[in-house]
Amino acid sequence: MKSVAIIGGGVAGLEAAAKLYKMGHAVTVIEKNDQLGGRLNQWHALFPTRKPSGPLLMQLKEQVCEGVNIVVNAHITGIEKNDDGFAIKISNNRLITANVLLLTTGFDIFEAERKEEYGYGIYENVITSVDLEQLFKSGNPILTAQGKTPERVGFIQCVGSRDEKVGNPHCSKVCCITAVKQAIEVREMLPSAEVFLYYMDLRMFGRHFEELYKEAQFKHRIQFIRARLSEAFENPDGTLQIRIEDTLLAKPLKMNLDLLVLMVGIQPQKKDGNLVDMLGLERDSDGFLKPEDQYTAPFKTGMRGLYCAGGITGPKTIEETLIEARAVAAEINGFLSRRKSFIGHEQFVMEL
Amino acid sequence: MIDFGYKIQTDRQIDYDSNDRQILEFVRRGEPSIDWCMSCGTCASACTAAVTTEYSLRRLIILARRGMNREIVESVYRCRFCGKCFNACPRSVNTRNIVYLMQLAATKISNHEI
Amino acid sequence: MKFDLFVLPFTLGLIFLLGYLTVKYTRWYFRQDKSDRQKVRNGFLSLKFMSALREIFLESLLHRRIFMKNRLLGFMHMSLAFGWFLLIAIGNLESRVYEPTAANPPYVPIFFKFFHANPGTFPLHRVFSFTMDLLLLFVLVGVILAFVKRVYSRAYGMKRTTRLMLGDRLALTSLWLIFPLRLLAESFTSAAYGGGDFLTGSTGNLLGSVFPAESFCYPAWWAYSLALGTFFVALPFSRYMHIPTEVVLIFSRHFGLTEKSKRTSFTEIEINSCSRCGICLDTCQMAFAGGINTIQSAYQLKAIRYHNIQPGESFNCLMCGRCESTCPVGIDISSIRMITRNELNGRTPDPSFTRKPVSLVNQADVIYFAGCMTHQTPAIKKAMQTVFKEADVNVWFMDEAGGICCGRPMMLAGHREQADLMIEKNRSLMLESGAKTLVTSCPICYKVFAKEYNLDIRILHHTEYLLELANTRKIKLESLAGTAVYHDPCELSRDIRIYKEPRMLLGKIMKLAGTGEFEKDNTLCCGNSLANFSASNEVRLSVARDAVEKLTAGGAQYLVTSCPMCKKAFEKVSDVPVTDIAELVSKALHKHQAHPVTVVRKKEPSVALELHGSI
Amino acid sequence: MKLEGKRRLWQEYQKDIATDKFFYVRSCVRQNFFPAAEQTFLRILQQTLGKTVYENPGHTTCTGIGYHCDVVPLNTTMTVVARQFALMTEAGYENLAVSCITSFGLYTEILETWHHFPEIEEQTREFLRKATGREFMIPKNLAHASDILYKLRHEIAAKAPFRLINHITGEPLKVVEHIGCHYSKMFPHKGIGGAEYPYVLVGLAEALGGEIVDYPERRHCCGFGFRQYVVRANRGYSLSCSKKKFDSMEPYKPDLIITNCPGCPYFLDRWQYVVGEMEGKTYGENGHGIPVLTYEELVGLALGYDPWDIGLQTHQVSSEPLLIKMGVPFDPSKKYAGKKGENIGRPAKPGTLKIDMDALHIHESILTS
Repeated sequence: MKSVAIIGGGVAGLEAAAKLYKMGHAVTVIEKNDQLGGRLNQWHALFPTRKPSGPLLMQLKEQVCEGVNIVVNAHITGIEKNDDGFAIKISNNRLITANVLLLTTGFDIFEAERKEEYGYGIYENVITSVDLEQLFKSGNPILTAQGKTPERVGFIQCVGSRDEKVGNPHCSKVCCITAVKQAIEVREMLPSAEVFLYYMDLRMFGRHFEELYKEAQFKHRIQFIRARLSEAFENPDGTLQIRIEDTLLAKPLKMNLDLLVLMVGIQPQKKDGNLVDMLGLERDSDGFLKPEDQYTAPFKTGMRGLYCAGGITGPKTIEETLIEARAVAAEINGFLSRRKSFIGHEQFVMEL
Repeated sequence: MIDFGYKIQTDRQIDYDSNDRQILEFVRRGEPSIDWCMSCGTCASACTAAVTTEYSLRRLIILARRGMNREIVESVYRCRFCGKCFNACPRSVNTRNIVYLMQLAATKISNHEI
Repeated sequence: MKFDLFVLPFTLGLIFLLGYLTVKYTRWYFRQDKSDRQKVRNGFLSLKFMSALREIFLESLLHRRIFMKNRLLGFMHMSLAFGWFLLIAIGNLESRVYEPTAANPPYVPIFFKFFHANPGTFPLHRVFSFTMDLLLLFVLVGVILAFVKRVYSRAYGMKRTTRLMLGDRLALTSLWLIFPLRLLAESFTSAAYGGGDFLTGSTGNLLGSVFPAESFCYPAWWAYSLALGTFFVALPFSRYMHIPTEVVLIFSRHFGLTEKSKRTSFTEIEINSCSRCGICLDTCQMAFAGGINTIQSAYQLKAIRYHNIQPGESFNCLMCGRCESTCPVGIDISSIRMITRNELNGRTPDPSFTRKPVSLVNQADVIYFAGCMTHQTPAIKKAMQTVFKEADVNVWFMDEAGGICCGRPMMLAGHREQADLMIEKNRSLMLESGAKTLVTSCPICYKVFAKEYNLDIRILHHTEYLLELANTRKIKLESLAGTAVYHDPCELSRDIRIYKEPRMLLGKIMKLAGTGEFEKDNTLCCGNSLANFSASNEVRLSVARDAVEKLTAGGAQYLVTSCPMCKKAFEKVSDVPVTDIAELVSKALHKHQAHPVTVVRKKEPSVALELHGSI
Repeated sequence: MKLEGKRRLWQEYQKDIATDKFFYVRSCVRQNFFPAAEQTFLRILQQTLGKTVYENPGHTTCTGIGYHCDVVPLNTTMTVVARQFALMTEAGYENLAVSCITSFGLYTEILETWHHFPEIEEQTREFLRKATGREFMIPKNLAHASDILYKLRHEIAAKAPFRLINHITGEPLKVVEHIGCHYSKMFPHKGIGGAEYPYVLVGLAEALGGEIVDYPERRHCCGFGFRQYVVRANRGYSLSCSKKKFDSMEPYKPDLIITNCPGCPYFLDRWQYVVGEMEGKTYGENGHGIPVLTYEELVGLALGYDPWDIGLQTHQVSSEPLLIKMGVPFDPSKKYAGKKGENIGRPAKPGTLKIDMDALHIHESILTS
């Protein structure tokens, strides 16, 4: 039996693990947190269908609950490449060996505090899209810091995306549609509130995205303003004054909001302990892992037997991530069946 | 000439081909980052001058791209050079140098130097 | 009267030089306005004249300031300037003593040995020839040092040296030739006719043993005279114009002349006083951190002098003032740069902003002017508001909804007239409020308030104001853990020199770490300077990176500054948290309570608030 | 421009046009603007082509001007139109031939309205009954007069001694066609060739040997737009629209402009004079303007009618340069002579636009032939 180790138990990792297991390989999923599911755990509902994320998360977890080795709370201390594959050292002195290593470590969320002028962490009523999603998940009502029901909520796009000043020149791809989805959800929870969405470009590229955008306009009366926020002010009552240019009218505009939601972007993992640097892999100009070839070898990393999928190579929707996971499983399967020389492993998690 | 009591109105249409893009070309030579602008408007929303006068750098850059030089000269001197736009720009456009060079271009055009 | 044809190149050169300088300086004198001419006239009759003479001796001859910056360089300048001066002075004395009654045109002492090859009858002749030889040697050492500097400036610890122009090359070559040729002429004369001392005598003996000294003697004197003549003719068109002009500059400065907002004769004097010694090149951050080597003061002054100023270069300066503080001649470079920028622009101001009321004036004790930039660093603004509340100050937040800008950036853009309009507008609003104190968080605003606003109310940067509140017990500060390194923003340093207050204030809160050499007058610019228009973001980032590296080399836990621009610049590149001094003060106020946000959170545990903690 | 693309459009937008037995309704303003044009239409159909055309002296305005100036309510308009239909029904005709583009557009609009809202038609019948006691039938065929000349274009061409060809060089004349806005912009399927590239005048001109020029502002309105022209203060706007068209067509050096609307030929003709007086600018050759003809005048010329009989002397821009190119003989001395040879008066000479014959190189042969 050939073995595959998958680092990262999120959407990509779990889907790839299930498929590889079905193809007859020994699979180990190594997850740094105490539970599987990755970013999906933070999410309440999916775009553009607005289906709850729970069932998908459940399905992803269920399909690996039998047969796939799961290692959680795993801090990787070192990875060695040898002729036979990889030896992965993790915390508690354990060693995992595998013929193939798949990286599905995902991405980081932009730290909104870094846009000081937007006031996250300084003003009381500035939250991020992740905060809002968790609030939806908690089932609690939306309240301002003063405990009031907000009458005006604004969504600011491109916080930490398309912004060279914070080192993220790329588009995070999913925030436009996420903002539309969240704006609709806010309107549904607060039918009397006004909801504004401030955008540079609305990138409704996916299937049914445009329809959701139109629905937000005519059904939910969400107001779209083409603008990018320069700075927010806090009023004495804790509400916020934002200052923008209404670019379609070429006039500066100020307005008060009770709650400001920052659509935080997706950025490459760069903190200490990230595997891209640990393995000495090449990063692209946007900082994400550079695949061998964007078209012909999107899952290869330039190191034999080392594959990647999902958010590690750039912002992706869940749909795209799932497709990548299936595709990378097929590719790994092909690779393993061509490599007869590999020694199979029965027991590939060792206590050192 | 007869006064008919009404006049021929000038076209509101931007006549792209009869406009020259001298200011754009001049600025571009000194400050290539003018081409990085994506018209997001962060500069104009941060702008100190825009609060009290009709002024928008985003618009100025578009005007330059369309060759509407007269309109540029009308408003480019309203900039205070405070530099907030430079801090705010997500594309690292060297905003103040663009304004400065637009002013310089305007002077040079009026002196027939370009 | 002694005369020979070969003295003509020297004599004609000297006449040309003196004529040129007389015309030039007279013109400068008369182009000054009445009050400046008055100052000059009064100056000659006052004690200022003596103090100027003293400085001329110390700086123009001894080059004391260069000596203090760089000993080798100082010695080089001193040996050339002071040595040559003594050669001329003692040479004159020598010829006077030798022939007290004869007419003594300038060429006689210069070519003394030609006319009096072996003045044996002269009682002190041994002393004089020894002294003159010694001085010649002194100068020759200077020439050798200058030659080494030109070829290998690193020997002087200089990474950069100025580039030469044609006039400079001619003057430089003739200058370097003067003293070796004098040596040759005097040595050949000594070999042929005797009379040489330890240097010329022994060189003469050596040369005389190889060459026919008598026939080489006369051409050598010709060559010496030609070198002198060439140097004198080339001098006004070269950097060596600084030699006479620096003297004029020292007098003018002592007589009370300064730079104004427009170009004056004083500007011309300053421009012509730059020797392009190159000391400014290495202090410039745009050079050592930004990799830009065309905009430094020596080059700018040269470009202005030869009417070759490029806007792209003029506007590519951080105006941090580092070069100015190291300039051995003390040229007011910042003012000259501002004047140049004004000259490069040509348009009447646009007063459209005055048509709309900017803000309603509130009657208050204290005006708080955050400054444009502070609106992009809300943490500073919020900290100040917290402090004002804590100290219960009757304050008017003048630019709460955005002001019309203090005017300094407009001045830096070379629109002085427009800036004046803005200053006047702000000024009238400030006076109307009846406040006694003006506090700003922005050093850029502070500088223009202090220098241009002419307000009879106290103007304080928040570093000063917060210290005052702490000292008068209006606010109570607790100390915070950690060590901090304080960065002096350019606009508060050098010219303004607010050094003590921030350090005393910070000292009340945190342990202060040293910044090594890069503090106070030698502080570094953050790279985000508003004075610079041309520099790309990359250049600015590399200036910032370099500065942060130097500032945090000591391993402080916080990089503290007191300028929103510096904070913005450093934040992007620093691994160490960057904070404004006001933020720390605000934190220190609440040491025993939790952060204000947290307080509310405890009272009302609403979900939206808990979210802050979760991220 | 790809001709196939235009042909595809032309094929798509076709309609039935009757070929005989017309009930003709005149235009209000054309009788003032170019009084001979409608007369010429009747002459062509009745005398030259031998068709039956009936006119009822009792017919009135369709109220189109009032309707588009927002002073006549729609119900009134529909009742007045219903009365025209009643006159036709009473006379036993089924094919309505409309002289005016706005009337044509209005009839079309009303018929479409009734088609989709039969209750409104019923209401109108009720109004008409109450007001006049008349009944009416919906016309079997509704056509603009230019549609009819288009339909009969080959018949006309076969009989025409003159063609839109420069008789000296043999080159086709360059024709700018301008279609009235109300012809097909509201109901593209009711116009020959649709709204973007109407074929009605193109077909007519091509049948007579002319070459149509496409210019960028071809689709721009002439500027008549009732609200604009009627208010004097807005007239500059109207003028500017025409000027935009002139500036755009000028580089193509058109030999003539043909139109099928009451207002367009009038404005395209008169504004050339006004532009000349305001800016000293003329658009034709040698300081002349570009001659502007109605579709009837064009066909009349081709059929060899005397230029002064079809009313070309009432045009501001002199049509002589065109006549010379086509080889149409004319007598300059009779230009301002009435039927009995009396002097009908002539307009004052414009300051800029040339109308005098001296500037023309007139071939003796043309004048005498």
